[in-house]
Amino acid sequence: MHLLAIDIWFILEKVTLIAVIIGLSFFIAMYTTYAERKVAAWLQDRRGPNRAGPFGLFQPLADGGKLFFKEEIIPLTSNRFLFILGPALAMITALITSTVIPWGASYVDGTTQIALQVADVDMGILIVFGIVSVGVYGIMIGGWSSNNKFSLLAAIRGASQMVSYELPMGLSLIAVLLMTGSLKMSEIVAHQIQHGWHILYQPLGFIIFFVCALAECNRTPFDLPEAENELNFGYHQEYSSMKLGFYLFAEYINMFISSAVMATLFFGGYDIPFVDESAWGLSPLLFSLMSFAVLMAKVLFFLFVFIWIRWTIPRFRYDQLMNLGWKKLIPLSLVNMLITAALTLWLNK
Amino acid sequence: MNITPYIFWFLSVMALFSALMMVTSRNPVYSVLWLISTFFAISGHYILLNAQFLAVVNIIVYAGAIMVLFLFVIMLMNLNRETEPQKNRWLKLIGALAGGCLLLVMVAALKDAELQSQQAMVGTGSIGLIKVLGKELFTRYVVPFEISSLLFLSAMVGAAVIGKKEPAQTLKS
Amino acid sequence: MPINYYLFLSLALFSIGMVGVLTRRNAIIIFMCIELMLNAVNLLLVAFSKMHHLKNLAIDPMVGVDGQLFVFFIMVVAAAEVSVGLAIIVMMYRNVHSVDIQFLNRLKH
Amino acid sequence: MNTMRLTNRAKAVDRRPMTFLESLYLWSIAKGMFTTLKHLFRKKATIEYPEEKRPFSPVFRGLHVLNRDAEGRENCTACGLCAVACPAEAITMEAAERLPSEAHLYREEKYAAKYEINMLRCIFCGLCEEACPKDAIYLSQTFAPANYARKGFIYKKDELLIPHPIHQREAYEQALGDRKPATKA
Repeated sequence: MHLLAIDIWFILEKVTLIAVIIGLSFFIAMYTTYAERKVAAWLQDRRGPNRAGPFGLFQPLADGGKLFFKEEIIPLTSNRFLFILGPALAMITALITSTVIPWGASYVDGTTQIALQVADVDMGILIVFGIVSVGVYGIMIGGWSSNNKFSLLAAIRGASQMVSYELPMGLSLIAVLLMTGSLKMSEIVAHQIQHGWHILYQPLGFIIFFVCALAECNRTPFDLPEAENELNFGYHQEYSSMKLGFYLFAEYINMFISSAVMATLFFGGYDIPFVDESAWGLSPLLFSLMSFAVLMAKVLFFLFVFIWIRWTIPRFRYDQLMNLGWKKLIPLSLVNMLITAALTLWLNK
Repeated sequence: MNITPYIFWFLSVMALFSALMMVTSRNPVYSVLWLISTFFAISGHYILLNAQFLAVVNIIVYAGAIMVLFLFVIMLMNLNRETEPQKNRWLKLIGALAGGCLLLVMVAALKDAELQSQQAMVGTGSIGLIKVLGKELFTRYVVPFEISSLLFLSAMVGAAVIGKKEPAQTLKS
Repeated sequence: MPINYYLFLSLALFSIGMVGVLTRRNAIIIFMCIELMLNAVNLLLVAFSKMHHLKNLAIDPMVGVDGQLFVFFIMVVAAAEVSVGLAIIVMMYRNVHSVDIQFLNRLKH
Repeated sequence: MNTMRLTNRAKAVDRRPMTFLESLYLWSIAKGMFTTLKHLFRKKATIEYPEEKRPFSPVFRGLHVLNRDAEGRENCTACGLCAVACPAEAITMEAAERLPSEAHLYREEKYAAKYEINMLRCIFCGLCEEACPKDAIYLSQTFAPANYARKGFIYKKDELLIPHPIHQREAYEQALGDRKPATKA
């Protein structure tokens, strides 16, 4: 049981890493809300929030403060315990996924080696899938326990959307796994550093994965579960105060994590393209930090694309959404998988 | 100092407690949630046994897909505490007794079995890893694997056929 | 861990599932109890596979894989079973507006 | 086709069924994304109001101001022509006779003891300004601020009077705005 044997330094290292990652997730999620408003404004020739602090940089803090001090309403006929459990689950499942993502190159200095990854398990990407599939419960429990038929309908809408889009997501991923031959996130990145990014070999797979990521994060054009204006605000209709904040926040954290997953799976993780950065002879600390910064740059780019899409493309109708998922994306990803499998077989013969 | 036994006991208690709550809670939604908790405990056991693949698959398949289906059905039927059909008290007692007897008999029978001294390998061992399992699955067990895919297909078709509304009842939408 | 612990744990889980089947009338809950029983068996299978693995490690490093694959197949079958079973329950609910299995007694007449 | 063409931008609607490539929407999506991206770099249309104000047109008519002459004496003689001219009947006033000691306050012997304009009724037509023989009232470039009660919109004389040109030079200049009325000497 070497994994669970008590090693104080090991635990300290991991706890620090977890704390940093959670802090980072919160920070990024906070400023994604700000970026969302800013970019939305820019795309519409407006200026966006600029009153709180320089360039409106304190706007997320103000929003957070507002949410904290709002009155907390728990509907009388709701199921109290589950009503509180729902947002908590949404938040937890959003945060757990970050454990298996390699956030940067390992810090290697002589004998000490610190991986910038909480757990480099063999199941890496499968764990992400497991957690994502459990993430449905946050929505369903929240929607059901509100005891409101609109919340319930939105929750069911959201849950069936997430369940159906998990399939093409997994299938498009299999093509990637066929190329790397490992589910370990660190090995997937290492493979890309050696053989070039997966986006070059799997453009179709990436597009499918990206569309599914949009659907999993409930982002436009797939934001039916929470269409604010026309579908009654979705599963968190009865929520107020910080519980609502948790739901909204969890969505942004999901966005952040799925951007990180996409960057890791298809865009080489912390790799800088075209150059061999390990030959630059940087100090180990600088090297790790640089790789982390590179990953963050990719993540921020994806976050921008998420926002950009939201303010460009209109929402799907529900039947269109299901059609796209089941009748287009799944066959496409199956074809993609078959072609990849055949090519891998042929090339490795 | 080894924390494995503590984790084992924690997970076992969690599994048993959740299972009991699953059976005894009146509200079907609660039952589903308790069952999910049981599945998580069992997944924890799998991780403890280093059966990583099964642990994750257990979560994806059971917690992520099957229980979502259950929850769906229960929510759509709007089942709750009030509509829950109850057996009469004697039947319940007898059922519980019968289950208890089963447990008793099995425990009594297995108490002195010669497995007593055997140990299950905990924490190490590579047979639970996906590489090993996959190799075995696609070589020695490839026929059952393909058959199971056929089974899936037929289940899918079956569910679609059964779940489809009668043409007379279909609402034009 | 001694295999006994796993044995008795899964026996207890199995019995709880059994009690559930015997004491509940809601078809969905009964179905869930069956899932619980399957899971109890799965747990025991994995424990046994690890036991055999430990015992015969020197002879054959691959021994015990079958047990885990068996669990995998059980999960496959369970998933298939649930999809069909739930469809049947939904169908039953649509016809009699109840998930009470007592209603199915009518099939006798 | 006898219909009149209003613009040259009219286009016939293409009702052909979509080809396969079109039905993928890939090109349309890319085009849409590009359109929004272009707007990212456009000049922002927002004017940040309290700091930055839109310039008024020269004929803008805002809140009323009761004028003073260069020595700070009120111009108004309470003749009532503005009230008569007002189509919305927003103006009421009461006249009073100037006491000898008040010569530095009022320019003529008669002055308005009470002068009220109901800004809820006023339509900012500017007829009062045209009717005034003494150049005592004109419409400034400030516009009606918000208030919590109806009563707050009935502007009394002290709210209407322009600041004193000698004692409060700056406020006076500000109240005059760009449109300096030709003050009679």
